[in-house]
This record gives sequence, structure tokens and C-alpha cells, in this order.
Amino acid sequence: MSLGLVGATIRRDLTLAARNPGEWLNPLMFFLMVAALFPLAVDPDPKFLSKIAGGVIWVAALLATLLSLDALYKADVEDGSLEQWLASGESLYAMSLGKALVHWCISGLPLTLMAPLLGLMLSLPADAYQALIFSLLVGTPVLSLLGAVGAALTAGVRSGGLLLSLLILPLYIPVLIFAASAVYHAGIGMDYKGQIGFLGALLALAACLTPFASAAALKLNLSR
Amino acid sequence: MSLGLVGATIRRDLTLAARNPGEWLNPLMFFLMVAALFPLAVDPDPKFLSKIAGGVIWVAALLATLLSLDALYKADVEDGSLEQWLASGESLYAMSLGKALVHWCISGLPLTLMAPLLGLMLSLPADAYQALIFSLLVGTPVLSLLGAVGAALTAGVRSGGLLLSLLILPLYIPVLIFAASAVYHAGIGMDYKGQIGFLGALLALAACLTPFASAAALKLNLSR
Amino acid sequence: MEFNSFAEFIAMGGHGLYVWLSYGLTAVVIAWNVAQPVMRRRRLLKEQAQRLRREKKHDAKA
Amino acid sequence: MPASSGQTTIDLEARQLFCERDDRVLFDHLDLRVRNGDLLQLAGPNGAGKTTLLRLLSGLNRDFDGELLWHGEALYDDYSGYASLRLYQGHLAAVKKALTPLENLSWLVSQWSVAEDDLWQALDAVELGGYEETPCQQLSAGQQRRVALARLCVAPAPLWILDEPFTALDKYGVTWLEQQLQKKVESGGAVIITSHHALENIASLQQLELGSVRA
Amino acid sequence: MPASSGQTTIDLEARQLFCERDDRVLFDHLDLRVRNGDLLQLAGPNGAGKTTLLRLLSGLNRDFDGELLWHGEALYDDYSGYASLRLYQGHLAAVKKALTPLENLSWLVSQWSVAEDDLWQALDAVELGGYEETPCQQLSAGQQRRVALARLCVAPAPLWILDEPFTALDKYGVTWLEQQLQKKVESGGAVIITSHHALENIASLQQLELGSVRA
Amino acid sequence: MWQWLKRLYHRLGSPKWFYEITAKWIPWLAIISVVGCVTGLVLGLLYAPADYLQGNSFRIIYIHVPAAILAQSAFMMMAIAGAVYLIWKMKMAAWVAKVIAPIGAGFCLIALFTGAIWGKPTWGTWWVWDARLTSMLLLLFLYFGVMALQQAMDSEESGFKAAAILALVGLVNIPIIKYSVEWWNTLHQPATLKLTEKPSMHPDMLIPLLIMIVTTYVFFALLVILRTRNEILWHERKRSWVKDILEP
Ligand code: HEM
Ligand SMILES: Nc1ncnc2c1ncn2[C@@H]1O[C@H](COP(=O)(O)OP(=O)(O)OP(=O)(O)O)[C@@H](O)[C@H]1O
Ligand SMILES: Nc1ncnc2c1ncn2[C@@H]1O[C@H](COP(=O)(O)OP(=O)(O)OP(=O)(O)O)[C@@H](O)[C@H]1O
Ligand SMILES: [Mg+2]
Ligand SMILES: [Mg+2]
Repeated sequence: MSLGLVGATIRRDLTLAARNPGEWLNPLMFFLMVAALFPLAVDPDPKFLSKIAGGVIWVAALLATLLSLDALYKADVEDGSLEQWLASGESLYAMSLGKALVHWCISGLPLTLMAPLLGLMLSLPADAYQALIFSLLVGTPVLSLLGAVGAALTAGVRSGGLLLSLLILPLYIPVLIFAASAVYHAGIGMDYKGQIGFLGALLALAACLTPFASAAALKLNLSR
Repeated sequence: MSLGLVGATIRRDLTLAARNPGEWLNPLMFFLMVAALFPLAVDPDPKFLSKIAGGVIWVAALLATLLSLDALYKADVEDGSLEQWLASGESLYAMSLGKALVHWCISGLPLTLMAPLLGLMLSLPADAYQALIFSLLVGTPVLSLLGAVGAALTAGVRSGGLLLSLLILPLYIPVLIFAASAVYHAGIGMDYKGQIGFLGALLALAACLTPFASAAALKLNLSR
Repeated sequence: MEFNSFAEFIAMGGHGLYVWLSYGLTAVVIAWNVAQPVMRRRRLLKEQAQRLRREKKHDAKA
Repeated sequence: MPASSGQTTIDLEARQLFCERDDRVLFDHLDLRVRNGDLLQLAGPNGAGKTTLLRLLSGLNRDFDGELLWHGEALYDDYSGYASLRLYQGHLAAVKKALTPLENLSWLVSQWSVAEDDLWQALDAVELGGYEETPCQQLSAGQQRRVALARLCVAPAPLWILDEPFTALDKYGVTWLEQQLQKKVESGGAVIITSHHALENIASLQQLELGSVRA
Repeated sequence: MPASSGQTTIDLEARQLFCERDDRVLFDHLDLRVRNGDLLQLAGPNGAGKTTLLRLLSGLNRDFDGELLWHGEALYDDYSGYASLRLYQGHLAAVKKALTPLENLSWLVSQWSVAEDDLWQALDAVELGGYEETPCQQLSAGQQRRVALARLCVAPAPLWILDEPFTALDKYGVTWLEQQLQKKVESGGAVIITSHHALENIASLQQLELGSVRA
Repeated sequence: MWQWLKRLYHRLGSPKWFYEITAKWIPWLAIISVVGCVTGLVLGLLYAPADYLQGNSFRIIYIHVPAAILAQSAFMMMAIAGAVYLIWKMKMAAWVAKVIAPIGAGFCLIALFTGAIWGKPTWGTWWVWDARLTSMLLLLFLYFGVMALQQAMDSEESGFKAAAILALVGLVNIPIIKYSVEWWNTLHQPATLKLTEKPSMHPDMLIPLLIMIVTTYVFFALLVILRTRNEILWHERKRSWVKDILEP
């Protein structure tokens, strides 16, 4: 006991995810499906696919993360949990960080583990797998952290899913560019340490700063 | 007055969309952004882009429609409007058809009008514009109709957005394939009547059958 | 008999890896498919028997 | 008020209703009959099945055993006929926050044809005069409920089925609603209601106590 | 019950509070003081600002003019100190439907450290004994509210701030809650409450009537 | 005849009858499955001649094709069971439909895995976006969709109904997927990759395959029965006949 409210909330969210596997399986399936749309819509030729594979996988990962973010705070706002966090007087910074962490565990992490399979299906060049995994491992936490800010801002809005995407997509662009370029360069046998380093720097920055923004955004939801 | 409940609901939904422009602007912005991600993630070379433009625009349209569907019935279920439809004894078939129509007006139609702009941005071949517009005009209503079934099925589910995508994406694949192929063929100067004809047949089929499924699905949400 | 020795059978004319990998994966899925309902049945029977005993005790007390 | 409830005969009958939820029997061998001039209150503790029974009677939930008759014939044989004569108000108000009380009310009665003037009068009657064209999100919880209740003044349905209509109403609102119920049954309509609120003031009140499910 | 409310001194004071919403003044020059043994009921019609005032007093809403003091010092100077001594229960229950009553209650009191045994007892006290490990979605509206109210038995907070806690409770629940309030103030705690329900049975009741905003 | 059908229907609708009768079937089904599987595999792996093009890798066919066929029929059966539930409210049908979904998805996975593995030596790649492969992948997604929808619903009953509706809509979609994808593929890329279809298979190859297909159906029936019995036990746990089973 006595985990404090933050610990208890992390535990509660993981319990909820375990009890409702859709929460982490659905983003995974969506990831697979979006990646599968491209060969169907564009061109199924493996040569062609191997050129776009890295980019397509990253776009799919980004969209899957985006969609799973919608639910991050929404239920908590609607059922009054958020009110209780504020009423508890505990640090909203810690709470936001905890929520982002949980979100990564149930979306980013499974995505990263699933990505090699997609690589196979899209004929990703063999040299690019390592870069793909590294970029996802470092990049998806940034997506979760940034996304949590958007989720906090739109938590009180009815059809927030789309609005959230609009707010967050522009912020995701740098991550997308560096990650996709890392995978692409690895595929043509070039060095990609620089890009991963940049993603790492983004991660450090996001981990320190975004919880402030999330905390501020959460307070907004209370003036309902 | 005396439009009946179906007419009144269509009018009410349009009023709501007018009062909250996000409802139709957000899918549009999302459409633009997703299409803009590709050049960034893959390769900004115009020659290359012109080959994938039709497919990318259609994938973006499909995802934008998908995201806007989540809200279609959700609010009505939560605030009790659905209960009132059922209590009114009016035909749920007509109601479902009406809702899908409204959805198309605020998502598919604006998308279609916006698509040529995206064509410009992605260097779509000049010959392909007509096919793009026709395919969207005939294809997006099918997306709305099929999507409405998914929306009705998941209206009572909390984080339904992702689940909805999961259910509906496989059903969207035929539309995607034919539409993308129409645009592609138009781009290389070939005939595309066959594909549009097929889309038309799908539309007729969907318009007749999906409202039954939607109506059945809506009734489910009442056992809450 | 198509194969002359066990080693040849395992090698499958150079395709051994592919053949045995598919058979192996299939075996895993099938085993899970059989084990899952059997285990579920055991758990169910145990839990329900426990519940019945608990209810009986409760009734006896009342 | 155009409610012409005096003319229509009301005859809703339930025979030997049985309903279970999650393997727990909520009610069994339940008989009841509602006719012109009746006011029936369903009582019972939380979870007794009051809401469930109301939804059965209004035809929203068809998951039960037994018979449900309207004028002696199965209710679902002419469901839309029944639906136009009975007004159902559940826990949820079906009020859109972005719309004004007037727009909401107009949607809520669109099933019948009601003149616009009557809508204004009804909003006045529930003390929302002056708020007719303010978006509902700016109203308090009780004011939003009143928008839905304004329907009672204008809908030409002789039978009302109301689930906890006193929720969130202040004492003026409660008095007003009690008067409405009184008037309704006096003018030959009928009301079925659930409420934890005591309705002693009304003469013709009948109570149906649903079985207790407490441990 | 481990509530050690007798020892802590409670002294919450509001001076010259002023609050407006949408250019309508809800209250002005409002003074109030709550100390050990007080039970303050905020009364007033729908939309009078009761909920708004409660949220101000509990520190959730800081959008007002005037002073809010805890032990004579500005409430926000030591908000987390104040937060651990006051329990706030709003309209919303913060109960997750997929979790069991036990899990929900354990989360609801995670801010304090409460022994697991006490949680079981508390659920028993609100007549949820036997439902401790049933997912909450299978409970009725009133039963779900009780999960949140079970907190009152175990949280060691001397000051309770409750917004419409009687909502959805049946008559047993209402009696139980009235007893809790009574006990609380007798044992030296304090309660601020809004409710449309009459609380006459409690001796030390004070009422604060908020201004009417009706047209 | 009609009377007989009606009686059968009522019996099938009775969980108790189903539970008792299937107890007798299970051993037989299990024996047939094992014997069929062993003969099929011995004939297929040891005695069938190697394919003149693909060599021994073709032996994957003995699991790939039965699994692929079954995955498709299982979806149809699931949709039919769902329809029976929607129309006649027969609870047994709902349980059977629920139970088929994970089994069908399992066979679908087997078909995909073995196909992918087979593709490596024959086509030189694990995966291509060919008509059959794509429609199989979509079938897997449909299975997952049905399962996800079923468990996302608050009440189990709505879950059954929602899953049934989706299965029916998905059923309409299966031929569409299949043909649309075929048309798209032949349009986009010429038929470079065709499944090796010879006009007539050598009987030594064909017979084991037929044995395996039949065995797979029997095995599928066994799995459905095992799982349905669990569902029955759970849903009828408060009835007296289940209590009698629990404490003899
Ligand atoms: C992931 C990849 C694959 C998938 C999803 C797949 C799927 C299927 C499906 C759906 C069928 C149809 C069963 C029926 O309804 O009759 C089938 C049959 C068959 N497949 Fe595959 N397949 C894959 C790869 C392969 C490969 C690589 C080969 C060999 C080169 C192969 C050879 C066959 C053969 C010989 C049949 C039987 C054809 C017939 O008699 O109809 N498949 N497969
Ligand atoms: N969605 C549901 N799924 C399963 N069981 C339910 C559901 N909703 C209610 N129940 C069960 O049905 C019973 C009756 O519920 P109902 O809502 O009719 O009670 P009620 O008498 O209206 O109670 P209250 O006074 O709390 O509103 C409850 O005991 C509850 O456990
Ligand atoms: N989100 C909001 N935005 C703007 N104004 C609001 C909002 N919520 C409430 N108000 C206004 O503030 C006033 C006070 O609302 P409040 O919720 O405090 O009333 P209350 O006394 O709790 O009423 P009730 O008895 O109906 O719960 C209302 O008149 C309402 O118009
Ligand atoms: Mg109720
Ligand atoms: Mg209030």
C-alpha cells in the first residue's frame, strides 16, 4: 500500500489494460493494417516497397500512437478521476509523467516489438532492421510524451480524437523525419548514429518539459 | 415543422456541424496533414511522388473518414438521443441512412472538393484529376455507409475509435483498391470506367444493405 | 519410402529448415488450441466446485 | 396546452412478466395494468429493477418473458402507434449542449407536430424564459433537465413514462413537476414513474414495490 | 474506523468572496467560516452556484475574488497539506467500471495509507458486502455511488466537502449517509454539503442560502 | 423430416443435451484426428514423391492447404451461427460463434505462417502482395475484429450480437475482397507469381492431402466442441444439472 496516488494510478492503468487487452492490441492491429494499405493503394512490387518501407512503417507507427492517445485522459476526465488527482494535492507533473510512461508501455513498446514483422512484409532491406528498432525504441517515447500534452488539452472535448491529431501531428514531424531518415540511411548502408542521437536528445528534452505542459493542460479541463 | 424525427435529426446534425466547424474542418485538416507526411517520410522527389500520389491521397481520405466516424453515434448514445429514436417508433433504417448522409456531407464531400489541391502538392499527373474526383465522389459515400455500421457497433464502447478502425479497415480495402487503381490508370492514360462502375455497384449495394446492419447495431447499444 | 536415411529425412533435400519450421509453428498453434480449452475446463471445474462449497457453508451458518 | 389526453383510451397491461439480469431474477409473475387516470410509482431500493421495468413497459427493452399488451394486443404489433401515444423520459435528457433550449425542445417533440409558439410557452413554464436562445452548455445541471421536461407541456401523448424525473430539480421545480403529474391524471392521462422522492400529495397514487435484492 | 478527526483543528474561512460566471454574479461579499463540529449545507435553486462555491472551497477552482484561508493563511500556500485533510466528492464518482469495488476504493484512498482490511469493512458498511470483487459495470447506479461513498468510512480526513452525495441513493442509503454526517460532526469533524434533500435530523445544521438567479 | 429437423433444432438449442451427447463424441473425434493426422503425415512426408520443381519444400502443402481452407470455412460457420443467434435468439449458437473465432484465427495464422515460410524457398521472399495472400491477411484482421468487438462490449450479450452483425457484414465482404484483390493484382502486375497449380496432381501426393483436409475438419469439430462445453459450464453454472456434475 501507500504507493501514493501516482503509483496507485500507474498500477490501476496497467490493471485496466490487462483486463481489457483491446487497449494495447488494437493499436498494434491498426499499425499492421495501415502499413498494409500502402502496397494495396500504391504498388505491390517488392523493389518499390523496399524503398518506401521505412517511411511507411514510421507513418503507421505514428498514426497508431496518435489514435491510441485519444483515450489517455478522456475517461479520467469524464468519470471524475482527474478531479480527484487535483483534489489530492499531489504533483500533477509526476502524474503526467506516469501516464505517459504507461501509455508507452501499452502502445510504443508493443509496436517496436512488432515492427520487424512489418519489415518482412514490406521487404525492408536487411541492413535497416537494427536502425528501425533503435529508432522506434527511442522515438516512440517522444511520441507518447508529446502526445500526452495533446491528449490533456483535448480531454474535455467531445470528438477530441481528430482535434488531437491536428494539434500533435505537426509536433511529430521532426521525429518522423529523423527516424525515417535513420532507417533509410541504414538501408543503403550508411551511418545513422547522428539521427538516433538527435532522437535521443529530443527524448531527454521531452521527458523534462512536456509534463509541465500536460499538467497545465489538465488543470484547464476542470473549469467545465 | 413536422419533418418527422428523421428530418429533424438531419437538420439538427447539420446545425451542430455549423455551430462547431471543427466537426467538418478537422477531417479536412487531417486529410491534408497525412498526405503531407509522405513526402517527408519517404522521398520528396516529384517524379516519385507523381507515381504514388493517387494512392496516398486515397489512403489519406480513408483515414480521415475513419477518424471522423467515431463521433457519429457516440454522442447520441451517451446523451440519450438514441433512446429517444427508439422510443419514437420511427424507422431506424431511415435514421441510419439519414445519419450516413449527414456524415458524407460533412466529411466525404469536403474531402472531394479539397482533393485537387492535394493533387497539386503531390504532383498528380494532369490526366488523373478527373478520375480522382469521380472516384472520391462515388467512393466516399461507400466509406460513410460502411463506416456507419462500425460506428453503430462501437458507439457504446469507451475507446471505440481504434476498435472502429480495426473493424472497418478490412471492409474498406475493396474501395481503396478500385479507387486507387482508377486514379493510377487515368494517370498513365488508360481507361478507368470499369473501376468507377464497380465503385458505383458497391455504392448501390451499400446503400441498400448497410442501413439494416446499422439499425440492428444501434439497438444493441440500448441494453446498457 | 522417399528417403533413405533419417538424416536425409531431416534435411528434406536442403529445405529442412523451411519444412520443419512450418510444421513446428503449426504444432505450437495446435498444441495451444488443444491445451487452452482443457486447462480452462480444469480451472472452471475447480472454481465452481469451490464456490458451491462456500455457498453450502454459508447456508449452513444461516 | 394542447394535450388532448382526455379522449384517448389508455390500457397498458403486463401479464406474468419475468426478467433476469446476470442470472439474478429481478421480478417474476409480475402483473400490472395502467388505465386513464392512473399514476403508478415504481418503488424499491437501488438495483431493484425499476429502470429495467420502465424500459420494458415503454418497449425499449424486449428481453423478458411474459406478455405486454396495449389495448389487449401485443405491444409490438403496432409499436409505432403505441410510441406516438406514450412519452418516455429516461435517465438521460437527450439535450445537446451546443444547441439552445428552443432547438433542443423542437427536436425532442419532432415526432409530433407542435407549433413553435407552444415551444416558447413550454420553456416559459419551466422557468427557462429568457434562456430560450442561450446554448445549453451555459446552463446548470437542473436547468438542462428542465429543457427535457418542458416536453411534458407540449407533447400530445396521453401516457407518460418517466424515470427519476425529479433528479437535479430544486424545490420550485419539484413542485411544478408534481402539479404537472396531478393535472395529467386529472385530465384523464396516465403516468408511470420511478422516483426516490415521496409523491404523497397526489391522490390517485398507486405504488408498486419491487423486490429487494440486498444481500 | 481510523478517522482521527477529533485531534485536528479545522478552520476554513472565506472572506468577501465574489464570483461571476458568464457576466452573471453568482455571489458577492460572501463570508463563511467552518470549524470543528460544523455542518454547513449550501442551499439554493438550480444554477445558484452551489457547485461553484464548493469547488472554490476545496481549492479546485481558483477563479474568484476575495480571500480563502485555512488556519488563517491563504489556502494555496500549503495546498497539499490542506488536500490531505479534506475529502472532496463531486458530482462524479471516479469509479472505473472495469475494476471491482475493492480496486476502486483502494485507488480512491491511495492518497492516504489505509489498511486493506479497512477497505473490506467499508464496503460492508455501504452494503456492498459480497460485491467486493464483481466488476462495477454490473452494479446499478446507486451501487456505484456507494463505492465512492465507502471512502467516507476510511479516509482519515477531518473535513468533508460533498456535492449532492444523496444522488441515486435509496432510503437505506440516505439514512446511512445521514448517520455518517451526524457521527462526523459529533466526533469533531466538519462537513460542507450541497443537497436538495432536507437534512433536518441533524442538530448542528447550518444553512447558507445562495442567491436566486431565476429570471 | 420437418418434425425431425425441428426436434434436432430444439435439442441443439439445449445446452444440457449438447453437453451430454458430446461427451460421447469426444473420444471418437480425438481418435479420428490422431489417426488421420498420422496416416496423412506419414504418407505425405515419407511416401509422396518430391515435387519436380520445388523438391521437398512442397511437403508444407499438407498443413498449408488444409489450414487455409479451414480458416475460410470457419469464418462462414461463425457467421451462420451468429445469424442463427440473431434470428432465433438461440444461446448455443452465440457460444459456438464466439468459440469459433479464436480457432479460425489460429488456422488463419497457420496458413499465413506456413505460406510465408514456403514462399522463401519458392519465391525467394517471405511475403508478396499477391491476391491470395492479401485476402488471407484481411481474413485474419476480420477475425481479430470480431474477437475485439465481442470483448469490448459491456455486456456479454451485446458482445455476441455485435460480433454476429460484424461477421455477417464481413461474410459479404469475403468474396468481394477475393475478387477485387485478384483484379487489382492482375491489373497492376503481370502474373509473375502463380501458385503452382498443375492440372492434375500425382495421386501419391493428392491422397495424403485429401486425408489431411478431412482430418482438419474433424479436428476443428473437436476443438469447437471442447470450447463450447466450457462455455456451457460457465453459463449454466447455477443450474442444478451442472451442480450435479460439479459434486457427484
Ligand atoms: C503467406 C503466404 C500464403 C498464403 C496466405 C496462402 C494462402 C492460400 C490460400 C487461401 C489457399 C486456398 C485454399 C483453398 O481455398 O483452396 C492456398 C492454397 C494453396 N497454396 Fe498458398 N498461400 C501462401 C503461400 C503459398 C506458397 C508460397 C505456396 C507455394 C509455392 C503456396 C501453395 C499453395 C497451393 C499449392 C495451394 C493449393 C491450391 C489449390 O489446390 O487450390 N501457397 N494458399
Ligand atoms: N448494463 C447492465 N448489465 C448487467 N446488469 C445490469 C446492468 N444494468 C443494471 N444491471 C443489473 O440490473 C439490476 C437492476 O438495475 P436497474 O438499473 O433496473 O435498477 P434500479 O431499480 O433502476 O436502481 P436505481 O435505483 O439504482 O436506479 C441491478 O441489480 C444491476 O445489477
Ligand atoms: N461550464 C460552465 N460555463 C459557463 N457557465 C456555467 C458553467 N457551469 C455552470 N455555469 C453557470 O454557473 C451557474 C452556477 O452553476 P452551478 O453548477 O454552480 O449551480 P448549482 O447551484 O450547483 O446548480 P444545481 O442545483 O443545478 O447543481 C449557473 O447558473 C450556470 O449558468
Ligand atoms: Mg434506475
Ligand atoms: Mg450542482
